[in-house]
Amino acid sequence: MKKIEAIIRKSKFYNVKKALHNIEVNFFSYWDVTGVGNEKEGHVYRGVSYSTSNIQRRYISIVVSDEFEQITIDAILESAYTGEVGDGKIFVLPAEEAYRIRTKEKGKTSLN
Amino acid sequence: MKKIEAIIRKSKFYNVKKALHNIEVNFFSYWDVTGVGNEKEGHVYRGVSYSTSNIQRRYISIVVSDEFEQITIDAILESAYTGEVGDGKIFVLPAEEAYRIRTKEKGKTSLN
Amino acid sequence: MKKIEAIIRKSKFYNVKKALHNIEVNFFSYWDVTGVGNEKEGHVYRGVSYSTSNIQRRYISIVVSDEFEQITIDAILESAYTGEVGDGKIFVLPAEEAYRIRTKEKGKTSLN
Amino acid sequence: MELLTINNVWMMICTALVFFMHLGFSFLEIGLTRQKNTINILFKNFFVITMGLVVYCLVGFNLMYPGDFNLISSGILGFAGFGLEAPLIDGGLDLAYSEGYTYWTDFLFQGMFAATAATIVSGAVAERIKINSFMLFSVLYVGIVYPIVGSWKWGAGFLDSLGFYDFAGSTLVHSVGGWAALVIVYFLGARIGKFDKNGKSRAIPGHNIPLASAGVLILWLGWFGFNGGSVLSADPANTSLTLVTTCLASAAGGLSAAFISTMMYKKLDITMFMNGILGGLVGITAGADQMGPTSSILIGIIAGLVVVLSIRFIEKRKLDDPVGAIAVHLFCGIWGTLAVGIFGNMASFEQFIIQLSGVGVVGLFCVVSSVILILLIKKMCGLRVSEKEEKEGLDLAEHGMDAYADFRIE
Amino acid sequence: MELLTINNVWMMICTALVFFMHLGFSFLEIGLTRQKNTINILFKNFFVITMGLVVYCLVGFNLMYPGDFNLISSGILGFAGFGLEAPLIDGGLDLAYSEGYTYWTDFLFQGMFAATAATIVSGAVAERIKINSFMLFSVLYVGIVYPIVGSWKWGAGFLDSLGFYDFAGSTLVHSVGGWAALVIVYFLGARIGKFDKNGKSRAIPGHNIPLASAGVLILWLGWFGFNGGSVLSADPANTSLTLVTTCLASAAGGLSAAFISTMMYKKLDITMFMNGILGGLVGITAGADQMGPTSSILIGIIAGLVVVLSIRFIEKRKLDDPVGAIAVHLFCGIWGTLAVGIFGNMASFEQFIIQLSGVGVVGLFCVVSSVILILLIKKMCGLRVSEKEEKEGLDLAEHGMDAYADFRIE
Amino acid sequence: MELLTINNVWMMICTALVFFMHLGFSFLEIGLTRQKNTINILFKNFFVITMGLVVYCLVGFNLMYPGDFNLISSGILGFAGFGLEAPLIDGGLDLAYSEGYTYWTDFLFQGMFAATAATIVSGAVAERIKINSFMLFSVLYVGIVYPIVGSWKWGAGFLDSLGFYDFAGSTLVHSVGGWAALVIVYFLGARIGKFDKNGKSRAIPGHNIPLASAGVLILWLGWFGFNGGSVLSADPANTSLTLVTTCLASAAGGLSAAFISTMMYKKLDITMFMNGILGGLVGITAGADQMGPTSSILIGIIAGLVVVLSIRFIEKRKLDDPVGAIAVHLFCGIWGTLAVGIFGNMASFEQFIIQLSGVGVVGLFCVVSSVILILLIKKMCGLRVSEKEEKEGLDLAEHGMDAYADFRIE
Ligand SMILES: Nc1ncnc2c1ncn2[C@@H]1O[C@H](COP(=O)(O)OP(=O)(O)O)[C@@H](O)[C@H]1O
Ligand SMILES: Nc1ncnc2c1ncn2[C@@H]1O[C@H](COP(=O)(O)OP(=O)(O)O)[C@@H](O)[C@H]1O
Ligand SMILES: Nc1ncnc2c1ncn2[C@@H]1O[C@H](COP(=O)(O)OP(=O)(O)O)[C@@H](O)[C@H]1O
Repeated sequence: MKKIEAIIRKSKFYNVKKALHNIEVNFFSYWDVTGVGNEKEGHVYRGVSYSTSNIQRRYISIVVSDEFEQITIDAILESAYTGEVGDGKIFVLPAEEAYRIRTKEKGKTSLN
Repeated sequence: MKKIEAIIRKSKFYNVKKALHNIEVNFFSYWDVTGVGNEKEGHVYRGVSYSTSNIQRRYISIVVSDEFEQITIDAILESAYTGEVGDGKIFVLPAEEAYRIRTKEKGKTSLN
Repeated sequence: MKKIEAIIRKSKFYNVKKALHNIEVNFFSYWDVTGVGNEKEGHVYRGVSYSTSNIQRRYISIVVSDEFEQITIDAILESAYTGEVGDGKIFVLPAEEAYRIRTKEKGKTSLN
Repeated sequence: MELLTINNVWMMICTALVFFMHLGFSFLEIGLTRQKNTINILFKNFFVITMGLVVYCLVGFNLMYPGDFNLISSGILGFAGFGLEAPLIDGGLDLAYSEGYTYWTDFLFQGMFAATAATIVSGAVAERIKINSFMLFSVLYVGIVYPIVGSWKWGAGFLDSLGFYDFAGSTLVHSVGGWAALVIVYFLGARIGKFDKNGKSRAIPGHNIPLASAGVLILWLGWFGFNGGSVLSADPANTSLTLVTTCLASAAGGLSAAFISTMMYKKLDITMFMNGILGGLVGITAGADQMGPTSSILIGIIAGLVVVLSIRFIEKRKLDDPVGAIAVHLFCGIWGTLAVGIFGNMASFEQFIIQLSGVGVVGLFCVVSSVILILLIKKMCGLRVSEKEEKEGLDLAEHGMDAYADFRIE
Repeated sequence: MELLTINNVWMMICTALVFFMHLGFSFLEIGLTRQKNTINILFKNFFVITMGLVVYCLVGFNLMYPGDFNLISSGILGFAGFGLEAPLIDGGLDLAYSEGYTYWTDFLFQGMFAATAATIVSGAVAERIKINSFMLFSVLYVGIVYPIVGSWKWGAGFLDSLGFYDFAGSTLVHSVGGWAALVIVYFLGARIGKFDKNGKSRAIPGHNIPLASAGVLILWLGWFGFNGGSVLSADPANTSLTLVTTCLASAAGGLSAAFISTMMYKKLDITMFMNGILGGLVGITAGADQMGPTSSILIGIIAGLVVVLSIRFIEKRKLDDPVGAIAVHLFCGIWGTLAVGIFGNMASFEQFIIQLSGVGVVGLFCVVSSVILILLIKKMCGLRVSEKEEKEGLDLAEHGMDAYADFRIE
Repeated sequence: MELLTINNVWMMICTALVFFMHLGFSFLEIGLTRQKNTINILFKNFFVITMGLVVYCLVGFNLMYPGDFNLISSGILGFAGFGLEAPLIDGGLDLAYSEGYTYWTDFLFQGMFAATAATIVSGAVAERIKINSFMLFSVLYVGIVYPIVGSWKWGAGFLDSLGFYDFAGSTLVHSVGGWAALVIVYFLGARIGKFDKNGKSRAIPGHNIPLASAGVLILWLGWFGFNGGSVLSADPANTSLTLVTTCLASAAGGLSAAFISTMMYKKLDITMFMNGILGGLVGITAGADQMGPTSSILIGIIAGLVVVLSIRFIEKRKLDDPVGAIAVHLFCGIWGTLAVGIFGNMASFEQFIIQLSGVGVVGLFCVVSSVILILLIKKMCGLRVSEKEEKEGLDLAEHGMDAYADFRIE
């Protein structure tokens, strides 16, 4: 089992969700984070203009079985892409076990 | 060491917290996420009624020593349960090390 | 590759960010969480005074290559420190792979 | 004619200000409750003001100002018929109706008051009542109970003959709302999690203190109309005195509650400051035209104390009132009514006893009618949402909507 | 002199209340849209009220009240010159200008109305229009189109001679704004994600319902001035009747829309409650001084129905109006104008036909001018932001600012 | 009698509107600051309005309107005794007190102004001042400094004899508040993180721009009363002219600041739009009854420029004013006072010099007294919270409460 974490542009979320849906990954959680990276955003506030690398992003967390790893990653790579600095990252972490609370079952079948 | 991530109903949080407290797991972090899964929620907005699988959930992250793994999982499985679709998931990830910032100690004793 | 997760005081975030910057770790994501731990905060609301161990904290997530692990941890240990209960924790998790969406490259070079 | 015109302008402005209090109540209530019940509270408030006006138009007004108490004489119950019937003369409105306002202004000003009484209940029962039951209750309360009580004094009924004094409604509006709040809160029970196993009260912080504070300032503004308009004309001496006593009592109430609670809890608790201001406003309402600056300040200071102590007292009794409506409207309403016998122009032991009787009679009637109504409604449709609905929030269960949703459809 | 003074006081208060409607519109619009476009909407609203007053001072007022229609006679087009020119007598303001208000009050009251028309557009085109294009359009609309239409009736032009009746502007203000909204929404296209591939409408929930609700109550308050001030004096019978009909229609509109939509969708939809209240207000506006309580309630009830159905109808046509401005201001504006021929003192088949013609003439003129203006502006600077900007939000793209940022710089 | 009644109605309404400005200030200040200090700001604002009224009742009013300057003659210092003493005749209020208002209205209107001066300070010192020190300072400032300055002009003191003109308080209210703000900001130092090591100013974005914008519109509404009421009667020509000049200057100020800042920073900065509107309002305040439409627009345009430049200037001096109070109230207050000598009926070189002297004298007195008070307070209880408290937020440290907490007890 793998945990796939993707940090993407908020404006690409809908796309990514559709792409995941197409490969039948309909199970994930997401939340909004602030990302620090290469991208800069121009701001102005009460006459001070400044640029910040703190940018709102969406964090998607999906736990998949090993055989779904690559196809999930590819789907995100494709759908979150704009080609401009700030498209985000995907990280893969090992996961040992998963449980579905409703049925108490564990293992692969509990993932969806 | 293990990192246990539980995605639960917000309405069950108080229960889960109490259950963790009972097994003396008084150390964790949580935040609110949107979950996509099997559960659907009926909504209506300005005359459009729709159902969405994007549901507010609470994300709990606990790092425990190996011997606490199962008892923590069991506590959550028990206390977050309603039996209806949408009860949530528990994921277990390996964790390599933990530090307490205040004392700079590392390892098991830094967990609580 | 390692995923370093630090749970720190919100009031120390600026310090930590500077410290990470100094060791050239300019890439991370963060969000606000509620932490349950040893620290207690005194509150009062409509005549009920109470103390809670649910405290607002900032969660920082950084994926680094192995050689950066220790230096990153040390930087956070130093910069997030006040010596009082509630300074927070650092956890280290193994990470298997990282991708940069913009270039689709993977591995170490995709981290920054 | 000029005088009527100017009086009527003042009364219309006061009507607008009392109307605006409904925004104040909304902000206060949603600010002091949890996010997951926000839509529900707003919906109730919208319902109360819209239904209140329509029902008061259809029955309330003519029950409250029946003229000759044709149903039960001696000033107890009368009804002048359904709907509004403007007095006409030569095809136009008869302006001799009153020196202070026209028939239409009279109705609208009174209608805004009526809706207020029901809104007071709304805050106290928030976060757990079934919305249908609440709506049913408020229709009946605004349509029947409130106007009957009102007729006893403002409709020239028996309380008026007795010499009972209630300038702008410490008892007739605020306590009437407060008693109903108390009864329903009792039958409804506390929100889940409000009291621990040992019965100790726990804080359930509201989700938007800025809006709650705005609500308080808007209510204060509304009170310019609530009390200022209760002069029922623009008489310069009376109206301006009334505004001064109102503002000073409000200010003193806030300062006193803030001071006392800071002494007690060592933190500067803004929610007590807020309730103290409101307590001062309710407290001065019964005698706003009978006091001078000093007595208003004293009334306010005591109202601040009353609020702080009664909030405590109420919670000790395991009654759960999320916004403090009972403390503010019922307890300070009683205090204000009694204060007319203690301070100001009318102060006398005799008057005090009359005031006390008025409080008692109104209280009894409101409690009894509320109990009857609420038990009936409980039987018919139940009072309280299910545990699941309460935990998930009423917004989702009853409205299928989030108060602060954003871009959730994707 | 006393009468002028009191009339003028009333008119100034009404002016202040109409001004305050701009806060109502702001809250309503930002509440019903997404967080990422909040600053943009606020900026537009600030622009509309500030620009509106200045432009109306420079050209609008004298185009709307030209006196003798010196450009195209028969009451079609006139212009009394740039800027304001107060009538003087002995070096002081000539108070004989009108019994009901001074020259200055007249200008300011009318100026607030003018800005309102442009604000109506702002909500409908939110979340995707280029701000420069919007600003350009509103300057021209407030400066030229609105005052020309206004002159036809309120400036004593040909619609007035025809016997067309529009007390406070169901047509002259609300429909004028609504037609422009309709045209621009048509040319602009829907927000990304509003309709799926099959053309089915999808919900894009707004981000702050509490503020949206507050907006509705503030607008209702503002309508005390909008309709109450349209009496153009403080005449006690007329002003107070107007307030009563306004409030009853509003209440009935809200209740009816809430009831109907609850029947249709099984959930208590507060956004429909809100739109129903506004629909009732717009609906009564044309005949607020001609109705009694019963007809106002009926007009409100029907307006509530009109709102619910027209929101549906509009979305079926794939027109995307995030706040329901077209349903509320255009459809209920038309309904209200026609209602003058159906209910109340003026009801007659003849009047109905006149009202219908008025609706038609104004509609035609507004649509044609809006189309011309919008095509011109499209050519000059484009209408719609880029897809990227829309997705990331206009706040970032055009303003470089977050509505709820906090401590982001460190 | 009719005339007094109507004048008094107008003055009471204006009083209510000035009161309402306190909500405007609250919204503006919390909107432009960080979430962690929200409760603190609200608490300060509640304190200022409640304490302000009580203190002004106890000492301020009789210090500001002492009658015969019994302490230091030549119109410098007088005191008519503690508390309020209404003039009576035959046991009732003596209505001959003034043609424009009763004694009570006079007090309340002036009391609302007094509280305003302290509120101006509150915004500038936000996010780092010790609340006790702030409260102490405002008691003394509202109770002593403000009324003494006021007595020089409005209490018929020496500035009045000199021919100094300040219609509604560009200097007497706004600059008086602004000077104190400047002094305390200087002694307090900047918020942590406001300036980087090189002294470059950094943005610390506020957490709720929608509320800040609402604050601006509410303040604008309040100014209808602030300036309109300063006519001290309902005189139709003067009041209505005043409202027109007020609104035009406000509109022009907003447009000009928005335009200039957009030119300078290439983004449509709504915070500058907001400050420009407020700058225009402060700028017109000194001469609102002396200007025509064109001069008001010009005064507004220049005020917009003053705001944009002075915000910059202030930050360059490393003074940290989170809400722009110094730029708006002090700089535009000075500009407005001088403008009386430049534009409108009173324009003359001589008048300009008198205005300049007035600005100087008042400035000197305010700065000196503020410095004395603040150094005293610093000695007694310190000025600034600890670094830890500032970083964690004043809400936690001083109030133990979160502004937007929700269900945190579990
Ligand atoms: N090593 C990392 N650990 C955690 N988050 C990261 C890391 N690197 C990048 N991110 C996240 O990814 C986002 C996009 O990365 P950025 O460097 O700006 O763009 P790009 O990947 O196109 O160079 C950042 O804002 C941050 O949230
Ligand atoms: N594979 C997964 N990865 C991440 N989060 C998941 C995953 N599967 C489920 N979740 C989370 O768990 C929540 C509950 O799951 P759901 O499928 O709706 O209910 P059930 O587990 O009862 O079938 C989802 O809303 C989502 O937040
Ligand atoms: N085992 C854990 N798993 C996840 N989060 C933890 C764990 N232990 C502590 N934390 C987080 O760290 C924060 C600080 O820890 P706390 O115990 O209060 O202070 P200290 O580390 O100084 O004893 C907590 O509020 C919580 O968010």
